[in-house]
Amino acid sequence: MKGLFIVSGLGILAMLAEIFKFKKLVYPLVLIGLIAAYAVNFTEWNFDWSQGNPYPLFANMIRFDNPALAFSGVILAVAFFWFIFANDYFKNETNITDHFALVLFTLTGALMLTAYQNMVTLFLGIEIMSIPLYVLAASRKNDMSSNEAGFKYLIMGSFATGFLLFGIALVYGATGTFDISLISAKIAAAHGALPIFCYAGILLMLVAMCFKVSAAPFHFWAPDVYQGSPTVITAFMSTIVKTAAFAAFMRLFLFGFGPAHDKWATGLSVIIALSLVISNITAAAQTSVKRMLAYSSISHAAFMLMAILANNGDMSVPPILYYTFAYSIGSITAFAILYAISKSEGHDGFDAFNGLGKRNPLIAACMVIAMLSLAGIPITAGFFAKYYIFTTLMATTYKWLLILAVLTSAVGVYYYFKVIIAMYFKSSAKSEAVAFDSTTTALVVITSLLTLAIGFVPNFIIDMLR
Amino acid sequence: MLTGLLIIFPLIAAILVFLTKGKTARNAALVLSVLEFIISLLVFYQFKHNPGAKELLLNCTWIESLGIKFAVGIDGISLLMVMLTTFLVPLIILSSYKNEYDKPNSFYGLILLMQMALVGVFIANDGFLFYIFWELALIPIYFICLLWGGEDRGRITFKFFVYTLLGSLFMLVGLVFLYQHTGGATGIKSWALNDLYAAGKNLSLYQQSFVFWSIFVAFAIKMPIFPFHTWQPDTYVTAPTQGTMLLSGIMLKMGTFGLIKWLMPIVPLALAKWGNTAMMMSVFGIIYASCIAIAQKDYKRLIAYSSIAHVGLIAAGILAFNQQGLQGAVIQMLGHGVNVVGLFLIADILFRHTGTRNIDSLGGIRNVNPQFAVLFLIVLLGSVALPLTNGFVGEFLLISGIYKYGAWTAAIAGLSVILGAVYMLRSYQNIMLGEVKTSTAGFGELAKSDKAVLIIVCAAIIAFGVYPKPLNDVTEPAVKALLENLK
Amino acid sequence: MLLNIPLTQYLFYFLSFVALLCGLMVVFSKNPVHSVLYLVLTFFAIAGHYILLNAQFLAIVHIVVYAGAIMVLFLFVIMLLNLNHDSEPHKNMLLKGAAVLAGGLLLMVLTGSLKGAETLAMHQPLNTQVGLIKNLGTVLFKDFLFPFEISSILLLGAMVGAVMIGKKEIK
Amino acid sequence: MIKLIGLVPLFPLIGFLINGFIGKKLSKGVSGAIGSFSILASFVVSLLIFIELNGSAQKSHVVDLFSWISSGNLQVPFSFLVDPLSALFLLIITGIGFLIHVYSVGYMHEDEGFSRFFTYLNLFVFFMLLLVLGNNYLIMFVGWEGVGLCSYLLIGFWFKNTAYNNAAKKAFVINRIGDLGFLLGIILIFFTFNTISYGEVFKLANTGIAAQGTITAIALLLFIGAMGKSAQIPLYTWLPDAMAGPTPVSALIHAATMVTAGIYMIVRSNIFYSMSDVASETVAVVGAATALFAATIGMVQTDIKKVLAYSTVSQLGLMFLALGAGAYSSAVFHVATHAFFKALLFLGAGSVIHAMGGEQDIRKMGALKKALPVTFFTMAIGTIAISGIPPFSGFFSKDEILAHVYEENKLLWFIGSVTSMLTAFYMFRMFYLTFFGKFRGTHEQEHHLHESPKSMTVPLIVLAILAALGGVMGLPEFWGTHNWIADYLSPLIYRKNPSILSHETEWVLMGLAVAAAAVSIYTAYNVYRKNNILPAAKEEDMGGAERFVYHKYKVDEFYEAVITKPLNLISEAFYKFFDLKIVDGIVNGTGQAVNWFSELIRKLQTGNIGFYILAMVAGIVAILFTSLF
Amino acid sequence: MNNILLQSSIQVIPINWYILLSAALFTIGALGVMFRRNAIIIFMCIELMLNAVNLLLVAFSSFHSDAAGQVFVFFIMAVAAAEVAVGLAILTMIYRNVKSIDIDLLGNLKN
Repeated sequence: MKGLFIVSGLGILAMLAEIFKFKKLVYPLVLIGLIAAYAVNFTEWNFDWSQGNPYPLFANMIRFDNPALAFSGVILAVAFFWFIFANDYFKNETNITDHFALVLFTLTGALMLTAYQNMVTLFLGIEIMSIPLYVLAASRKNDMSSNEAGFKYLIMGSFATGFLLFGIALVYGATGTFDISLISAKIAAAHGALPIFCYAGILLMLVAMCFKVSAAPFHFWAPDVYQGSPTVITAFMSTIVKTAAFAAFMRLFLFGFGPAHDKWATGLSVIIALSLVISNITAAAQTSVKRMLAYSSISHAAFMLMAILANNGDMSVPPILYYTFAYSIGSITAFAILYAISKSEGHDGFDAFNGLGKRNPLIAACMVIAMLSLAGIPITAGFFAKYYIFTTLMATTYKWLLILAVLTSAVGVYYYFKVIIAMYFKSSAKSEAVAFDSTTTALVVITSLLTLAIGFVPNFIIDMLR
Repeated sequence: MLTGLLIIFPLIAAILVFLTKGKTARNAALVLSVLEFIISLLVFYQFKHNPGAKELLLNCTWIESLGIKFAVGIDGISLLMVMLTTFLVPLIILSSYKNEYDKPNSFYGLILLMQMALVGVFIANDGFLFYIFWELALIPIYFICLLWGGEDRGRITFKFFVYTLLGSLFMLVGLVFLYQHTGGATGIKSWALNDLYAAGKNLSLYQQSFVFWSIFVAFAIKMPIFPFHTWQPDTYVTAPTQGTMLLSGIMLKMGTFGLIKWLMPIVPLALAKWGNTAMMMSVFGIIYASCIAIAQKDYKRLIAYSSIAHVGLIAAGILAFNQQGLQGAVIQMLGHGVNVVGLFLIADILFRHTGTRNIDSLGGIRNVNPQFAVLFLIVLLGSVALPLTNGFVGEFLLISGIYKYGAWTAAIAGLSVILGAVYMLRSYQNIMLGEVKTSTAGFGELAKSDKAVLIIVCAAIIAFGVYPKPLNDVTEPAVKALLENLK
Repeated sequence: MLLNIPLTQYLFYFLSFVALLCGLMVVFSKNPVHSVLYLVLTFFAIAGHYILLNAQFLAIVHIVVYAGAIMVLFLFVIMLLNLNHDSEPHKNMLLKGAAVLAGGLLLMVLTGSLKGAETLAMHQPLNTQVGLIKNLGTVLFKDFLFPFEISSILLLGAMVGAVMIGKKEIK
Repeated sequence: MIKLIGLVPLFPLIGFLINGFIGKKLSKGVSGAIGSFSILASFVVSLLIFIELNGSAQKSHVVDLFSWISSGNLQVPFSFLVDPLSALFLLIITGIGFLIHVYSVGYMHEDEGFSRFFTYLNLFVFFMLLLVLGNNYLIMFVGWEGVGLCSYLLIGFWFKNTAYNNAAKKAFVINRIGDLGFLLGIILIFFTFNTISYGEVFKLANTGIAAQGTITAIALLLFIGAMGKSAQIPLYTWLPDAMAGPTPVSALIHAATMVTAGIYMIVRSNIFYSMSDVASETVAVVGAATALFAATIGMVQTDIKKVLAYSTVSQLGLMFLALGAGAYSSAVFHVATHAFFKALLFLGAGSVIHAMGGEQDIRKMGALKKALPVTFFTMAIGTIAISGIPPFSGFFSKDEILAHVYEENKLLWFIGSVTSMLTAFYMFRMFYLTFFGKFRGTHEQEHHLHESPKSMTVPLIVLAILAALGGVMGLPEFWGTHNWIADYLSPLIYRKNPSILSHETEWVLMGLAVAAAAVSIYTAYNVYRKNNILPAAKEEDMGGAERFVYHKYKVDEFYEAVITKPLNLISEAFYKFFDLKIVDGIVNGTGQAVNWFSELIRKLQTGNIGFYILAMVAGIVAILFTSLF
Repeated sequence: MNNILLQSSIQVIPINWYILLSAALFTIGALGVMFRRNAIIIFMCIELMLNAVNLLLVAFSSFHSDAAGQVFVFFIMAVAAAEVAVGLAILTMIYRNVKSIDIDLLGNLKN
């Protein structure tokens, strides 16, 4: 809770920086603030909500229980890495303070999404997160791609919001409340006897959430937006925003609509299957690494959705938590490298990576780790994430999805390895090393090591919520 | 603890080698791998004298909440596989002394890393750990092939990687399925080998069939047996010789080893139902690959196909699942490992000295280098399973085992004895005999390192052909235990 | 006969008709300015519904915010960009057909899901006071305090964003 | 002494190792001496063992060396068995082996691969000794394959010649076909009796615990092995080609010892054949067919070694005929006498070839009597012996066989008799063409004609004596004499058929055989000596039938067309079509399908917001519809 | 008259009709989004969709006699306003660049 306040406060502070002329200080302040938020976050760990209340409960609008704190932790940690990676971006942009503010507001929305307990907070969280993102996506004003990305994101996002709201309204109509725990209780008590429009509402919300996490067939915006947005923002979207969206999705469907599982599971399983197939297969044909990563994020979304599909209540949370973290740090590594490379080579195609194995061996090795992790090869974090999802899903009746997941993973290896092959197998006309500043190098090395470390010793994260 | 050391030491060695520069890398790698061999000898000694010793077991918690442990242990079969690995890796490193690789530190480091993974696969007692090592073995070899391989390596190694990865993903599905069914009464799920065994037996036929096929495919691809083999010849040809040796000498055994220890005892019902199909695949593969080997011109490719034939026999022996079949399989795995390293080294020597591997353009090398001819002949005899070479003991037990399963199956599998002689002798004749050709006139003397490796290989071939008893003694209790387990 | 039916019902039908018709006109009128005006009409119709539903305060806010602010913003942009002529090229017919089809299906599915709504029991006794300003205020500042406060961040974000985007790039 | 049986194979092994490792550095004399004396040492030990065995009451001694293979109840100790059969074979192998080694010192003197030759030869003797000494089938199999290997090495001894290499390869591969049968037989024995040690197996078999079918199967599988090693139809084609090796090799391996391994094996396993009529009849029929078939081919061959090779095949067929008729000791008897005279003949032929400077075509020889007196004399003895003229050794052994066959089956007896007639004819044909008439070679050859050195002639003389007198081992019992070899081997023969022939019949049969041989010899004399008719010099001059026989009934061509070519075709088809196109095609096709599909799906991402939203609505409708209704 | 007006419509109109009406309005909005190429009209259609939701919420709010539904509508309005502000800002920016607000011209990012 305090973390949320700190982050939103930071956002406002960043805005003020313009006026009070301490622009230079904003960056360090933000980093410190994030660390503080992170630290504060965990002081609330294991807080007993039934007992006395040092914080205002806000009528059960928002509740930073353990899963929420864990996801907040992931978001804050990744945000910290992201800010380090994005330092170059913040140096170059003209409207630094605005950017800072927008990013931090988005972050606020993301944190809300991890902890909401009410449809209002869900809705507001999504919008607080999304609206600044629309702007950020479009933030390169003279770049048509960026404009287009922002615009597409906005239109489709608002359209999806419409469905979300319609769904909320229907559910509200059927249950008479916006509180998700009350909704859950009502659904459970009704034993399927609620009016059908209630389930229609749930499904509409499912669709809207699937849109937010970019699952097929509601994924169309993602590749375009990811590609058009500035790389740094793409990284932000594919890590923090995605994590938050999943936290929200999970909270809503596991803790809210869990009792109506039979109504939405079939639809979700189809969505997962479609996402797996479409994302992996389309990614295989990409020539741009950035766009490939966009498609890959769809396939990762499908994996995380599997845990939700399993509907194991609390047991479904750790897999998603782990997955989001593993995926986020892997993506941060990949995007950080991609950012530097595309800046130096002038494009983000696979050929931009040619010969990197010789030119920047260390960076190339980190990229390999990131790719292996995204592809789900042991002992990287990505493997354990997938494994954990597998075990979760294996207990359900949706085993056929696993087979599909396995088959499409093999396709997935194809496009991740295209990068590796380009780095080590193809030769580049240039032989000098691509310039990487020391912060990026350090970040990339740290995230790579982290990828290996949590892949090898995943205990900490998975046992967090026990 | 010793077993832990077996795994950790190559890792440390790999890191050390990564840190070296230039030619010291290979010397360091050689010394370190020999040290690892010595460690494995210690393990062997321990095992012989006190098989239940604590030193041989390691059981640390790893991911406790998911029932995953870092559990390793040694039985007769895994001991031999470990010995094979630790024995072959120094040879493989030594055999590379005449090849100039750039970035030798990475090259040798990757080999040692691979050694770690291989040893891990062989001694893992925990399903998850097994899978991790299984996959881990794939990465170094992929890079060895990709970075130091020959023509068209990008495409070929990629195919190899995806193919095997796909297989192992299916294996993961199968293993996870098993894992989900562990812990019947207590409800505490576990990855421990014995728990998986127990879980497997309680499954229905339908479930067992699912487990059987999902895991079998992974092993079948790794070995590889027909019809999952098409990645193999290309990969063997393209990979640098040391990579090929690792692949065929050791990595292939992961598949057969897995079949013995991680599949057959788990799914008795499915085995009864599907064993026939798998057996037919293996046996057909023997004939099929042997025939194809006859048609080969490229010597390396010829060995590649012959390896498919051999491994088909091993798989068939395992699938027969009886004392002779299993023991034969284990011994043949060792034999094949040693032989195939010898054969691939010979292919490499041929290529280095003459610039070609096409057997039709070679000939008459015996005139120029009779010593090489003799060493070659011994390796070749080992691979055609002449009695008193290591190949024979295994092959005899294998065919016996298969015979117990079905007489006609054994007869067909036994055809490999004949076809093997056909293609092996044909290649020997084309390469070594006849008049000297221009390509071979300047063949010259063997390098000291090559000669050393070949002599060691030949010595091993004969030694274990004449006196295989230690191997039999070590495997017998392990195999008996496995068979007991199935009852 | 007519008197048996309460006036409310007539009003409901009338307002619904207006709302739907104007809604359709928003979609189908060629000139964007007309669209805006139709939309305003729709909003008024909806406001009428609000009043019928005893949500008087909301009705006023609705008029103020939508018709008064948002629609003016729209008009402003249209005028600013000089778009007040029907120059919009048509979508290709296939896509149009598909759009109509999809829209129809959506409606069908949504109405189809109404089945069983009769079982829903109205809250008794009906409290006609919920829409009054006092009541709403209490709820808003008690239960909905947190969303209320946090929506400031939303508006702030939107403001910053709009300003940032709207600013001319300094080159 | 019997306990020291290990020494017997050890000496050749030592010889092999010395020659193999440092032979090149030794002088030819030393190298040859090591080779020869290692065999001599073995011979001496064998002789001592033989004597000791004869003296002792216990006729079978097992000497365990170490445990070789053990797997469950499959226990294969590396152990030796000394009994009358193995002792006799030891003597034959080491004795004749020694003589041939000595002979080779002279014969191979000019060859650059001198020490290599002795290396191989010693290795061969080692394996041959293992073969006969082993106490179980697997040890026999070790020797069995080992001698096959040595045969391969020695046939291809002159490895620069592609034809020789092909012959060597052919020999190895065909032997392997037999070996597979043998191996399966061993495995069947194991699974039937749970052991493969001779003593236990035979004891158990004798109690009749195994089904008749199993016994037959075992017997037939073992016989397949024998067919390969002992060159019986249909696996005989390698043996004539094996003449590519140096002549001493032909004498030792392809006449005296290795090729008789099949007979040894069947005699060893006689119980199975006695118990299965089907098996023994098969053996007899195959033997008879081979004997006749090879003899007819031998009639028209012009290469001196080929004549002898076909004669060997034919004689081996005769031995199998004997085995099939249950005359196990007679077969062994014939093995021994055949070893004497056939080794003699080959060595004599070698001497001739040596003198002729490598020429092997009898059409180019003639009148060598004068130039090579010792050779002529000894070969005359060999020829007479093989033709079955009393009192030379061949007469007794062959007659014994035919008498036993007569008892069993008259038709087979007739075939056997015809074969002996033909044998006498073609042997004398060869003999006359070689030593009589006019010299038909070049001047240069005539100039160089010389008798071979002592090292070659002495073995010839020794063998001639043996060939002449070897018959004493098995004098017919109806003469009232003692048939030593039958008695000697009787402990090994599990089921004996008492002879039912009357003495009169036996006399008649014997007389018929001798008469037939005499007629043949006379015919040969008439044609080749008196009228000096030469075989056609060129193929074109031969008659159609003769040419067909000269080409060995085109069996090789037949095999080529039926086995080799289809195998190569299948291989190519498997590789080029099935493997690359179909199996790999499916794998690559999957990849390509993914690519194709990928390009297709990619098109969905049109970039058009309208389309995206449409797709989204369509998705929503579909999901609502499927989930709710 | 007063008496009639005071009678809440929710008492005489079945809730189904409201849902139907909202659904119809919502669909009209969605149709507009799919149907038109003019970005501004698309925004308006989205507003129409949101209003349909608002109407539904208010209807349910009355139905349940629960103020929360109406409060929710305030938030939706706020969000709608914010969205429109940002949307129109982006739109003008695009217009500045391409001199058009035809969404079909935005198709550079694809495949």
